[in-house]
Amino acid sequence: MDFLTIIQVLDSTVRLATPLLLACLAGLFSERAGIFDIGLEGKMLAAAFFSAAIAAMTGSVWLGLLAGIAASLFLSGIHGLASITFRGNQLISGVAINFLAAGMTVLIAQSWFKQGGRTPSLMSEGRFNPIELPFAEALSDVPFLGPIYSELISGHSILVYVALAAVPATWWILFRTRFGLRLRAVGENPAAVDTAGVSVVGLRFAAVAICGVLCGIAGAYLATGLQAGFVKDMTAGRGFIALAALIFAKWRPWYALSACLLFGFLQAIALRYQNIDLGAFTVPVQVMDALPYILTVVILAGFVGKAVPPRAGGEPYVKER
Amino acid sequence: MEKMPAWADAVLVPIISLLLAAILSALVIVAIGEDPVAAVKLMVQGSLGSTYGWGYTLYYATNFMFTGLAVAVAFHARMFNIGGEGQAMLGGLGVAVVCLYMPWPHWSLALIFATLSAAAFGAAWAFLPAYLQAKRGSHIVITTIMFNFIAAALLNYLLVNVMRPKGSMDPATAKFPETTHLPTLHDILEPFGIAFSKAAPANVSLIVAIIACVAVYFLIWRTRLGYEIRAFGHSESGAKYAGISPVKITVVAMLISGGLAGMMAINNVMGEGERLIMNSTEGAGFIGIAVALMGRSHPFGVFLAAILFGFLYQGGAELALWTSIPRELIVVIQALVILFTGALDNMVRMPLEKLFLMFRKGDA
Amino acid sequence: EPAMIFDLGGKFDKSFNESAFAGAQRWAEETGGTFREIELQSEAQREQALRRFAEAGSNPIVMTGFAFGNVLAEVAPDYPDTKFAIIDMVVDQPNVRSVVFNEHEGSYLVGMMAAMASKSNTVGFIGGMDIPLIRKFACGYAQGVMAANADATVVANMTGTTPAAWNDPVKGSELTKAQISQGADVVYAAAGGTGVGVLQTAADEGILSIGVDSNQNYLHPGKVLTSMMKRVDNAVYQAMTDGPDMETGFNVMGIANGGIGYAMDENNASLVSADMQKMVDDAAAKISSGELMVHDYMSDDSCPALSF
Amino acid sequence: MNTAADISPAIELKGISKAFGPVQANKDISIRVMPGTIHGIIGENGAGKSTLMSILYGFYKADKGEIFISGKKTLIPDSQAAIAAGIGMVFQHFKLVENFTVLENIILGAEDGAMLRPSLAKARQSLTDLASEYGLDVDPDAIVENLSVGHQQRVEILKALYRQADILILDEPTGVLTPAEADQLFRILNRLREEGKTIILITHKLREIMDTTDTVSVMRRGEMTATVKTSETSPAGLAELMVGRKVLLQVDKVPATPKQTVLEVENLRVVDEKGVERVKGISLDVKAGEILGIAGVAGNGQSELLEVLGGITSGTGVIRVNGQDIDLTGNSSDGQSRRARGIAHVPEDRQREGLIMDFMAWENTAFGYHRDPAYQSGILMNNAAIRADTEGKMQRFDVRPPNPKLTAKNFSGGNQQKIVLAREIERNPDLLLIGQPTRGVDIGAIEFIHQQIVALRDQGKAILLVSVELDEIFALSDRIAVMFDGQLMGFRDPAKTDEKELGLMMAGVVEEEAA
Ligand SMILES: Nc1ncnc2c1ncn2[C@@H]1O[C@H](COP(=O)(O)OP(=O)(O)OP(=O)(O)O)[C@@H](O)[C@H]1O
Ligand SMILES: Nc1ncnc2c1ncn2[C@@H]1O[C@H](COP(=O)(O)OP(=O)(O)OP(=O)(O)O)[C@@H](O)[C@H]1O
Ligand SMILES: [Mg+2]
Ligand SMILES: [Mg+2]
Repeated sequence: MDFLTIIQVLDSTVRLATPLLLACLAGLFSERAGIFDIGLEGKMLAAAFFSAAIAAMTGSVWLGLLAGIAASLFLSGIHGLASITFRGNQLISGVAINFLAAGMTVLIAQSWFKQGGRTPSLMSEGRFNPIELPFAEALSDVPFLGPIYSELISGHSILVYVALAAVPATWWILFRTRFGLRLRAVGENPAAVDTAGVSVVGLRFAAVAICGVLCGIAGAYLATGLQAGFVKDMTAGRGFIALAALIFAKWRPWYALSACLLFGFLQAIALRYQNIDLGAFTVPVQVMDALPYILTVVILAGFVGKAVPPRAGGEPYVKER
Repeated sequence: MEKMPAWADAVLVPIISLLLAAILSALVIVAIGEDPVAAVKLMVQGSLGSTYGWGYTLYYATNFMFTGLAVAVAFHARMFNIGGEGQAMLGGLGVAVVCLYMPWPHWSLALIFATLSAAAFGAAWAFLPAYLQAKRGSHIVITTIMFNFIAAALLNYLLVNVMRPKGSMDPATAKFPETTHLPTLHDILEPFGIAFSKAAPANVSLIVAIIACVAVYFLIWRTRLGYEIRAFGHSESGAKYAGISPVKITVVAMLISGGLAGMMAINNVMGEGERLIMNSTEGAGFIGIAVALMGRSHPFGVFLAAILFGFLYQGGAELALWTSIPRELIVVIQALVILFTGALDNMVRMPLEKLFLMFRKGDA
Repeated sequence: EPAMIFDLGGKFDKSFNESAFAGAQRWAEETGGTFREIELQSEAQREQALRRFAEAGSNPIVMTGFAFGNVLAEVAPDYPDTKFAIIDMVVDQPNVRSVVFNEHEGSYLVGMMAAMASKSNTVGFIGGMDIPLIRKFACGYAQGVMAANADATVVANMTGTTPAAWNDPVKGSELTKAQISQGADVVYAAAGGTGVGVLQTAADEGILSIGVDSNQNYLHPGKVLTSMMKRVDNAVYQAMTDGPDMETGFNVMGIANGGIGYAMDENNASLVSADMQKMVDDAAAKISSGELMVHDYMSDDSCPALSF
Repeated sequence: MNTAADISPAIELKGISKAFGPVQANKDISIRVMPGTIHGIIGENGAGKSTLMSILYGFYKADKGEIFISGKKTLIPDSQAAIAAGIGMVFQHFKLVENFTVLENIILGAEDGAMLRPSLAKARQSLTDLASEYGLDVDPDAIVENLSVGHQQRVEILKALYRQADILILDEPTGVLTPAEADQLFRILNRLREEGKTIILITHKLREIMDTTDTVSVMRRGEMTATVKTSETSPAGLAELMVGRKVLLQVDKVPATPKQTVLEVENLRVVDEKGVERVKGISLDVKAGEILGIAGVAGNGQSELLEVLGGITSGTGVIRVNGQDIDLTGNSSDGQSRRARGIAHVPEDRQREGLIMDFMAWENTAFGYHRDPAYQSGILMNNAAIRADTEGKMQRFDVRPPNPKLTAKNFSGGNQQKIVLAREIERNPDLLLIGQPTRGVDIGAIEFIHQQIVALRDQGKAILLVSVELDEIFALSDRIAVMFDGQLMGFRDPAKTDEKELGLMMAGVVEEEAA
């Protein structure tokens, strides 16, 4: 592989890692607060549809983004209602949300646009277009660093930078603010938070809402940044890869960034090359597709550093005697 | 003192949940500008109004019985097997291997061995997640999700690169030989003078599925293993005290669960497709979750819920055929059923409990 | 009442299925008739859809895509009174009309145009699912490129090996970017719905693209060099017009009978020079007359101009 | 207006009622606690003490009733309101975030602003002040799960003090402490009282009530039966108030006649999942016809000792029953094979181990013995046989209601325990392992259970008893062993020792062997 190809693959890694990263951080907030969320996929999908649909109808990508976030928040609300208010099974709620999104997006898309469950293709103003960072053009001829800056770092849509900025922001919120302390506490021992006079329900809803916003941005990026419109099932399992990345990252923001970049890289490779010829043998593309999942299972098996989830995760909070 | 009689919990709660799901589904239909009454009529007509419709309804129901039982057995051991889809895919592989690479004199023999092989493949696919949960504490929900994707990739690889016959463009195996074709309900009922549509795919696997329901009933409520599975499901610490090995029960329950999910393949792969194609499971593994939740993990409940979902599936297919309502409507209904009977089940139960308590106080 | 079954890409794939849909629409508008239709959601539905329409008395039943081959071969004998038309596949049954296209001929023409429009002497091809049919496109295209410019390079990629490859715009887009980095400045997408991503990215990145099946020039005016027209619409229109008395058997549609061509309209007028158009029209005439033989990959599973 | 009435009570509850579904946990309870006093509350398990305090702390909401703090009617809908009213509570089960530091736990919910660092810095300062003021020192940067229970409790008290609580509620604070730690706690409480703080102390230990409180309230079955000045009452009087009748504090039994050795344990060691050694080389033996009582503060390895003997966990060393070695790690080291060897086991926690709470009584009768051939017919279980068996057991053990189809969770604690006992005792074992036989059981049932245990001994069975209740140990044991930090501190003859000596041994102090 020559230098330019590497830059290209890395460039595509950044694009593909972005929705994973946003969804992964979304899951991080939720799960750190003790609410397991296997509905990331569904929330992203709903957001992808509504952002594309509203962007197509109004021609404004920003309105689209808002609509996507709103849709994702709505599903978060259902998840919160089920798992916080009614103390239902969080996993089952997540499964339901995934199906709800998979079905509703197509149903509404068909009803609104009559194009077989997709939105019309978005024109330029309906999309998040790449933004050129300053001097990208001028510096592109500088050897080595030039292409890295102009090709790899510059020229992504704004949401890519938002996602990258969300990593330190998440870290800062979790570990440097009062809200973060309480959020982590509620995921470890909600009774401690409750008896300290802080509302468990409020905190968990807040976490679930943040999760909704981030998933909303992730979905909007898919439909209006990475692609130009919604097609059915366009998340294609990214929510689950994000979940895998979250486990891989052991619920930590910076690790999440590395995990998502790794999985994005695997996707970039799988997209570009059908089968990878390693000389002695070829790696079929299906192996690349499955690799994030396989790696996660290996991590889960605890052979490479154990991933310990937040202790109160998955359990509804019931005041005990 | 119970807050609520057992029958209310077992019957009333799911029925009210189902009703809520139905009302919301109707609202969804209205919202997309269609007539829910007409839609329901069409669904009933298309799925129950002819032997053709019944044939499809029962065909789908057969799939859901297997996957519903699979989820239910795991539920009894307090495990959420979300990997039915992947296990059913592998079951398909098991069926294909038996049907393609071994000569069979008669379908009945082929069916027995295909069933065993499907169960073995499905169970094998459930083994690692079960083992990891039992030995290393990896959450089975996450591992089974991962295994679904890995199964899809594996099958994709095999169908494209290994099992696809030369010169064929579809990623699918060759047609299974004639002797492995299963008798359909048409063939079974003909000797009794009952005319059943020839075109519908419901087949002898339905009987296997019903036998599986009965067998699971006996397994769970009448055998020692079932006793141990339930004890473990209610209390792991209790199980340890009683000398019931959590590792053994986790693994065994998941093997049974995976085996049941895998057995679905005798219906869709051997009975209907008569070859292994991509995505032949059509999400039945996930519908098993809804079926088990609705059926309260009881084999008889699963049986009824499977038929209900068979109806929804066939009815939904008819809707897609004759109206502009997309087939995804069923996915929405399925989601609502899972939501209300599974996750929001306390929303129904809590007010109901209050109601019963009020009545009781009134009595006293 | 005739019925139409669309393959997995869906009738709005802007390409193959949409072309079939256009044909059916045209028939409906012209005759005032109605037709039943369904878009498949999964492999497993094929047989049910076919049987359901046949049971309901639809006639003829038209379907798009090779993947129906196996199923149709099995279903057709059960309904001897129903006529079926299948596109892109040959099914040898007395009540089936099989329509296949000489895609290699059309691809040859757009290949010539690509070579002439290219400044970098490198052109790209992005196929959908890696099957002989798509290699037939690629092979015709490469021959056309070589005919116009023997020094040119053809970069070819397939999107995938499963039907999902027909509907993966993200991958289409990534492959386009990859080909651009390899120097391609014209890409030809023969990939169903995936092509939407290819054309989009080509337009975004400022290179030319070539559409397929339908006339896709309008998608990005001034950015799509031309489209390889495969008149699926005509085939569908014809089948529906023929109705239940449709003649069955084997139909080959090529340049000679207007089944294959390339698209010219106001959207690409500025991109195609008179020279270019003349050369291409000459070639088309030669192909029609049999003077020029474009090699068909599917005839011997090999391609003289491109190795896969 | 006289001056005494001018001082309004620190806390006054009026007519508090609370029901959990069908269970009336608190019935019309009223109580007054004067500032600067320590007020004790005693009552049987399940009497409603914790519920009442949780209502005062805003953790539960009362169905009826009013709360006055310093004479002002105060609504306490949540813990936030309670904290604002100056109430702090140390729960029976600590409410700490185990993998946070002490400092983080202390500021949680009482931070000064949105940013963490200034809050932490401030808390660190006040923590040093509080520590020196009350002798409550803990390392602010220690991770809570690495602290001893005693220190964790200090963190809880510090949490309350950091929130400037004037009223401190402690729910059974000494259950998990060594006598020495408990003494230190009471010193701290006295300091706090001197500072003018009001303290409510819930405990089961009459001695603690007598030693530290100014006034005491007694609760029984959800009702407040009496409030008296401590100086005007006696332990016997309190006990009578608790259960509503005279209590036999002694079990009638004839002296033991020990015969052959049934259980021999040599150098037994148990390591838990975290890799901590919980049982550190124990050797003991139990003879037929005797009860060996193991005393100790909870958490010193007694549970693990029982578990390894019962086959729940594995260990190393030697265990012999009737002279034959028992497998400690292999496949046959589980409860099933222990039962086959004549070992019956009444576990410490009936709800988590001894019973499946969602099983019906008859299913629970087979629990652990479900492989018994008598319960099988072919490959299926013989449910009719099990049900018949259950009916007999329920009769003989006076389980109320005697309905085999009732789910276990719907029996009260004492009756649940009887179901477990019936199952284990009627197996006619050679060795009975029994842990906390009367925890959470009312006095009447305690008498019955104690009689059953003694009767089994008199039949010539070997019994190993583990209990944290010294009274129970004294009442039942023929020999007493004290366990501390995974080791046996020594054996004593109950006739020749006293609570004080055992208390010291439980704290790890062994006096010179007195002959
Ligand atoms: N959350 C709850 N849900 C249902 N019932 C409860 C709950 N908490 C307590 N109870 C019931 O209320 C009654 C009083 O319980 P409470 O915990 O107040 O007793 P207690 O006096 O503190 O007992 P202990 O000495 O065992 O701590 C008991 O019958 C108990 O079963
Ligand atoms: N959490 C609960 N949910 C439902 N019922 C309960 C609950 N806790 C207790 N009960 C019921 O309330 C009644 C009283 O229970 P509790 O444990 O307080 O009994 P008790 O008076 O302490 O008797 P015992 O001394 O035998 O334990 C029992 O019938 C029990 O079934
Ligand atoms: Mg209590
Ligand atoms: Mg009790």
